[in-house]
Amino acid sequence: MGDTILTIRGLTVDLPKGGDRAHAVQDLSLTVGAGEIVCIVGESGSGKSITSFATMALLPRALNVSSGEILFEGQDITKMSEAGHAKLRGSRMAMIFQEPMTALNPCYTVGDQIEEVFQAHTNMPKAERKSRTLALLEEVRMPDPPRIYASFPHQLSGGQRQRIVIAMALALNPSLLIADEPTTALDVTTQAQILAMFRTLRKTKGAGIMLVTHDFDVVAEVADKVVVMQHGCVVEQGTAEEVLNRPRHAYTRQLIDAVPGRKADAARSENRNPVVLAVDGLEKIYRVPAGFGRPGREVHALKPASFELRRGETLGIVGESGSGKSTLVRAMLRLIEPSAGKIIVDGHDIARAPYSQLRMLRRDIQIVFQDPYGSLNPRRTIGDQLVEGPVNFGVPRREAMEKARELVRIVRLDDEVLNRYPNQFSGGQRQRLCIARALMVEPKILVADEAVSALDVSVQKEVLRLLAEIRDRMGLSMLFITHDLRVAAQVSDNVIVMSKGEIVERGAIASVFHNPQHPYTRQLLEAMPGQGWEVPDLSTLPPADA
Amino acid sequence: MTTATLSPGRQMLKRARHHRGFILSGTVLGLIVLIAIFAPLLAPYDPYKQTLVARLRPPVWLGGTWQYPFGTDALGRDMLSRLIYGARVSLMIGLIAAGVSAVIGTVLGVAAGYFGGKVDRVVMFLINVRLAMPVILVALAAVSLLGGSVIIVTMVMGLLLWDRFAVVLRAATMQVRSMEYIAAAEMLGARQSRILWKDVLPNVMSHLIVILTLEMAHAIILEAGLSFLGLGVQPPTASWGLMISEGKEMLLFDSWLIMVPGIALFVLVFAINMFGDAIRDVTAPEGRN
Amino acid sequence: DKADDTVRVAFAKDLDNADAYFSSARETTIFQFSIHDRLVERDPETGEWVGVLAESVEWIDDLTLEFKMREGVTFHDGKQVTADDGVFTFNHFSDPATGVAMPNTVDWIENAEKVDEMTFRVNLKAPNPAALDYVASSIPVYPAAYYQEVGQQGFARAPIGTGRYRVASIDPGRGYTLIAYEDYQELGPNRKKAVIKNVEVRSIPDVNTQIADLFSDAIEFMWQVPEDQAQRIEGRGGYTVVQAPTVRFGYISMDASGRTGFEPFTDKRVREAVNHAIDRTAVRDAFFGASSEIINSICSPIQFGCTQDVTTYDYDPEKARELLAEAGYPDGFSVDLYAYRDRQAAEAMAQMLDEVGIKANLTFLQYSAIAEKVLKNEVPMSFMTWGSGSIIDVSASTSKFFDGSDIDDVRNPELTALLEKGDTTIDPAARMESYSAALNLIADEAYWVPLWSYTSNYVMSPELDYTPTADEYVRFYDMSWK
Amino acid sequence: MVRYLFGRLGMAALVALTVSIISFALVYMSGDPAVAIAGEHATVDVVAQIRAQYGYDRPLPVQYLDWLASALRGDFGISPYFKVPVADLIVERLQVTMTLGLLAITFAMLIGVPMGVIAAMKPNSLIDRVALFIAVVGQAIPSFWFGLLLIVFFAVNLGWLPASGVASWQGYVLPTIVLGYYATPAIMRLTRAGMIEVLSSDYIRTARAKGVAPSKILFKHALRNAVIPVVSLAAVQMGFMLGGSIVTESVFALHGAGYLAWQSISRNDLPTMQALILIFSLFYIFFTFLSDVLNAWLDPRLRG
Ligand SMILES: Nc1ncnc2c1ncn2[C@@H]1O[C@H](COP(=O)(O)OP(=O)(O)OP(=O)(O)O)[C@@H](O)[C@H]1O
Ligand SMILES: Nc1ncnc2c1ncn2[C@@H]1O[C@H](COP(=O)(O)OP(=O)(O)OP(=O)(O)O)[C@@H](O)[C@H]1O
Ligand SMILES: [Mg+2]
Ligand SMILES: [Mg+2]
Repeated sequence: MGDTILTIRGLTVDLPKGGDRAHAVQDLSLTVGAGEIVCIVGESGSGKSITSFATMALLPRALNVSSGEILFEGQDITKMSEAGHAKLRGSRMAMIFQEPMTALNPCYTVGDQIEEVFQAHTNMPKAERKSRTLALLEEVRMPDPPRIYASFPHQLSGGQRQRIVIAMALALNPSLLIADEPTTALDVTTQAQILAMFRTLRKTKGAGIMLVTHDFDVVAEVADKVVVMQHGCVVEQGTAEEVLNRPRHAYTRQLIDAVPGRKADAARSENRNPVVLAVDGLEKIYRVPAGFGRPGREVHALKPASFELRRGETLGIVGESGSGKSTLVRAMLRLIEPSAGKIIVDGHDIARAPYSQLRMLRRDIQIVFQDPYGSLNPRRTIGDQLVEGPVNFGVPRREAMEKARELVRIVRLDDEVLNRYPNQFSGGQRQRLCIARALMVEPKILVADEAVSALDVSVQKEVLRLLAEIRDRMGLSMLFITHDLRVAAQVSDNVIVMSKGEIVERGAIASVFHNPQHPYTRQLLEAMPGQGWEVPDLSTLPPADA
Repeated sequence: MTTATLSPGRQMLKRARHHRGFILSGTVLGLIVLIAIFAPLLAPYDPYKQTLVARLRPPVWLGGTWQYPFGTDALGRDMLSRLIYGARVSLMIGLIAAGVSAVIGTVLGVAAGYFGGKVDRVVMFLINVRLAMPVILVALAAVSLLGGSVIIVTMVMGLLLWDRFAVVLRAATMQVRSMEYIAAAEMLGARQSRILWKDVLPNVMSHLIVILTLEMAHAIILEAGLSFLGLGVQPPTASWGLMISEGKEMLLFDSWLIMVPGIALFVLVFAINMFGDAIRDVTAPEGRN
Repeated sequence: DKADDTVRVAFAKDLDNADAYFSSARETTIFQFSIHDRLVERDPETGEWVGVLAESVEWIDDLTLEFKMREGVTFHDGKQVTADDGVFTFNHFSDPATGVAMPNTVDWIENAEKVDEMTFRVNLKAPNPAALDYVASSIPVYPAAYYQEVGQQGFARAPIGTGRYRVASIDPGRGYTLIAYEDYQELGPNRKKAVIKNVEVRSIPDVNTQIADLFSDAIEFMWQVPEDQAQRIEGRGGYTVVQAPTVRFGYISMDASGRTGFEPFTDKRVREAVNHAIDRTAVRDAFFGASSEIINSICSPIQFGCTQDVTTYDYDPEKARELLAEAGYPDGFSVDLYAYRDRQAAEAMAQMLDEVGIKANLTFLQYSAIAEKVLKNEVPMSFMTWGSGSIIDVSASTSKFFDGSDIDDVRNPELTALLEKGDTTIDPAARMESYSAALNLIADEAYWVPLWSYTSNYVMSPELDYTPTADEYVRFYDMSWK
Repeated sequence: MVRYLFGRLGMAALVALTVSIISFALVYMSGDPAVAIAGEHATVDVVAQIRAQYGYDRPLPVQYLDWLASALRGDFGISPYFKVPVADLIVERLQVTMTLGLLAITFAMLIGVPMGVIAAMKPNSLIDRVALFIAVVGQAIPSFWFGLLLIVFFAVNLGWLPASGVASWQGYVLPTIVLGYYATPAIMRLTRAGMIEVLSSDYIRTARAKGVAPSKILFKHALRNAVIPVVSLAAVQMGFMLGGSIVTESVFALHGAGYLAWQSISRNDLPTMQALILIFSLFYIFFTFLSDVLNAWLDPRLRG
């Protein structure tokens, strides 16, 4: 594996007073060798990003390294001047960030922004800078480099932008590349390409790569070494093989245990219950008005879609970002006006219902949204928001409150929470409250639009279990929207695969996943990282460390 | 962690109690409001009582006597009493004008932000028209055509200062509109009026209050400007702006005549502005800058 | 300043129109006096009429005036002045179709006719003793050919005359500059060349700015300085502060005829009450300085025919209240009091009225706006001043108010007749008698409230020498350096 | 880009048209314009004659269209007070006001933007607090009061600058400060807010990670993005300034369009008033349009 490029020893980064804890990172030590990919995993807030920023000397102003050293090629980063940092950054060490959409300056062409690296670190003539830049674009497999060179960031897709950032990072063959969740915002297919790029990089350039992620599949796909963090501390590190298959620390085990199994629970019998929801030819065309900015155009966000949902059935809808999943759901609930089609619930067509009737029809069909922070009104108490539905449908407030208490208990919270405000809850708790709120009006159908995507894996697992339990207990039908195939596999009976606004494949979960028909589905499944890794059966392992 | 956090209201209170600007400006404003309310009790003289033989008496710090601590004006009226009563007029004009603007601007802004589409385009158009009209000029013209009673001056300003409310509340409402709790409320069968009242308005309230303070300050300054040009509140009503205007005749010689109301006006407007900033810090610390 | 022989003058108002016939503003008349010669002027000592542009003037009969023009006088463009110019001027501007700004200054003219190359006659419609006063103040002779060529607007942009100064530039709204006319001929006793070469007039609306400019040596001359400020400037030392009497006087009008539909003032007792309610001396002392005179008649004491020997009403609020009660207003009443200047005096008087029970709602408007309201019968009471166009004859003041026309507040035919008799009689003694009768009638009936005559404060830099006149016209050509 | 600007242009035209209707209507609210023009000594006949002469006896829409048609040709009628064409009057006075407006906005930008940048570089530091304090103070001082104080200090006490008029360039100094300072706080605050946001944005982090020099980050990457909303604000402020110059011009005796506006209002000079309201609006519309163009140049996303 060659020489050690980066050695972090006893790194502690203080948090400002009043933070969640005293140190963002505490007594952290790790090494990255040449040609080695080190993955840092851990739940949100565990200090992964802070570690990478500290290494780049890009820590936010409020945070300071209070002790420890960061040796990069023998020099201690923490003792260097700002000018010294600037000299290293971009040439010897480079970094890729999570958010490709905002990582590039909107005012300059991407060519210009890549060239800046050469400008800052070499005195190449302009012509050479340009040819080197074009070569780089080629290297990160951009189509038509001269065109891309002259493009502005907003003219590129997320995946393309992320590749521009990678091109910048690779421009001067750095010996260390730090990537902080570089693929989280991208869909699986793009993610697969970028991960592949990292692997090539390690091989051809011999660079050391520090990859921050919370996705164990990604770890399984590329990592040589794994560092597991919790609350700012390293709880376990070792080779990928060891950590993934024989985790020793309890926390690592908890994380791995929460990764949904790849196999569908095959056992569910075929559903013969009556149809509760029938969607027929539902379609949505957005008209982006002309004038401001672009010419007027139409976005066919949802091409005619038809499906049925039976009582007690869970229908998964999967597809990558932008494939029209949310559009489908929102049009179905008439949160946006559908352009065409029918939505039959209980013999009534939601698509044509007048507004007054629509209110009544919506009783039967409720939704839980993706963002646990945005779906509760911060200025109203939980109780007030829970009784909103029943009160609107004419139930006396007292009675509704009674019911709210009961439901809060069902989602395993204390009924004292009714007097509190949303900001007093964590994301997972909020999501449970949203579920409770949706159930208050006793719907027949529950729609969950990416209801668990924003949650940490362990919390995600809990919420999924709760949903399944409630579904079975109340005899609900469920529409479960997600881009995570593993999650879909875990909860659904049947699944619909969407691509570019179109349903490309449907069927029972097991048959779709094991025998995909449509090329897109196949592509999607193949792009899933960590194919070679199965979540180990943790119960067979020796007892965990503390 | 969950039980330790406070409700939004309490959090605000806590932040307010630790916010120096809030306490300072709040105290100053509170004092001025109290002075305005209890003017009849506090003023040593009738503010309209002229004593022609006691004209232009200097204030105590310029060699005057304690009989007229802030001196007298060109009609021999006690400056202190006029200042105290003037607080009433200036505050009232500011409050009502800003209030009227707030109602207009909020209705337009919230409607535009919430309903979008055509409504939004119409409101944007109205905002543009309003911005294109020079405020001072139109206010002057209107006051000169309609006369300068306190009510007219206030209403004219009220009808002219709504643009910022509309712009800010439109943006804020748009943001709130896209929040999922609005969709959730729709799904729970809430009527639009209820959503606007219960979900939208409370969440744009902090913006509303901040703009309200800014526009109140703006209205007070604008009224002073109109008075200065001779087309604001008509004498003998004592607004601070009018007092400056009356005193400007003697600016070069008896400068306290404009310094006293000028400083009062400055302190008031300064306190209101600072209070607005403080409210923003307290209600929406993330929106600072 | 003295070094570049330029006197810089601040006026509060700007030159609204450089064509004197189309403006009633004093600033325009001052401008007119600078660039035009008057035909005749009254000798301040003897009161006799002396020719300036005219060599002589003569009453042929009660209805005919003959002017003989001087030889060798040229307009600023070098052209000779002839009788033709005079004939054109009188005929053109007395034609109602021309629509001059102050019709009363020319409406007595029937027509003008040429006698010979340098002589012309003016025919009157009726005998008019004040005719020459109008000629002197408001009828400058215009260059006929030039005026007809460039038209009214062209003339207003680039006016020429025969006066001591010619126009160097006019910057509408901002001011103008004058240069002494090199070819000005000193013929006759009243034709003296201007002393100071350049005059720069700037309009600076704010008196403080004017004073600031004075103190920073940016101007040498300002006038109409309020009393308070004038006193302070004088107290500062160095500057010359002159208080000169003026023809202007102040009065409170009341609608004694009920033409506005406002009842109370039709009762004489109410009008008396108002007269008793106002402490004129106190207001005068506070705002105008002791040299301004309390008047008893609705005219300026300087004016011919303005007797002060009439019934007077002393300050007696108690009596005022009694009179009001007698008239059936024990609790007083409320009235709109219009005013356009001297805000502080107006407020002081409003308060005095208030004390006897008359709630006066003071409404401040521009002069023209009040005039418009007067015309529309909307002004029951006003505090106004009148400058008589600086004509020192009662026919220019009292006679204008009570002429029985739309704007007459009194509409007493007897009064109108008395005044008209005075206006059209030539014999001074007989005129005096009619005016005296009229003014006594006004005072006895307490129609209006005569207040005070105004003085005007002139402030000059130490090096400037100028003696202001009572007619409130600033004569730049009389200015000199010390 | 062309399309974007066309859209803006359409909006601008519509706004201008509406403003023209409003300024036309405003004058008719005041009652009979003929009486106002006829002036002090007019009789009923004269008023009637003027009414006919100026066409005030025709139906309002006809009058409006007629007025608009002449206005488009640059003919706003004759000022009853000045007795000269309104257009001549305004053109002459606009020079002063435009000069003053441009100077003032330049002043405000030159003070406000650097102050905002400095404050943003160290948020909550002493410099930042001082800058914010100055901004709040600036917003709280009535401009006429400030103007008067400046005159007393600089013209009277020190004698450095003229108290009035614009005979020389020095005459513009104090009015520029008075007019400009009012826009400064807003520009400063917006610059500061923009800079703080931009400086904490991902692309600045990217630039730092590339090793770009700090000064270049500030000026090339941050300022351009932060200044985009400031440009729009400056345009709006410029529009306000033309109106605000009414006060400033009357304090400093500058005979620009602002003072003319005040004169025309207090003298009931309706055609001038009408024309000025319209012209000030058009300037505002023009400046916002200009800022749209400028922004489209600064921000490629707007070019579409
Ligand atoms: N600028 C900052 N100021 C104060 N605290 C911060 C700042 N940035 C991060 N923190 C705190 O430091 C801790 C570690 O944050 P860090 O961003 O490293 O987490 P992470 O592991 O990257 O999480 P995620 O997976 O959500 O990105 C958290 O408690 C966070 O609240
Ligand atoms: N208001 C809108 N106007 C125009 N286009 C829109 C609008 N909303 C969504 N779209 C487009 O419609 C398409 C489908 O969007 P949708 O939100 O349904 O995707 P999604 O599958 O839910 O994606 P994600 O996984 O990111 O939530 C996208 O291409 C999106 O850009
Ligand atoms: Mg992170
Ligand atoms: Mg979605």
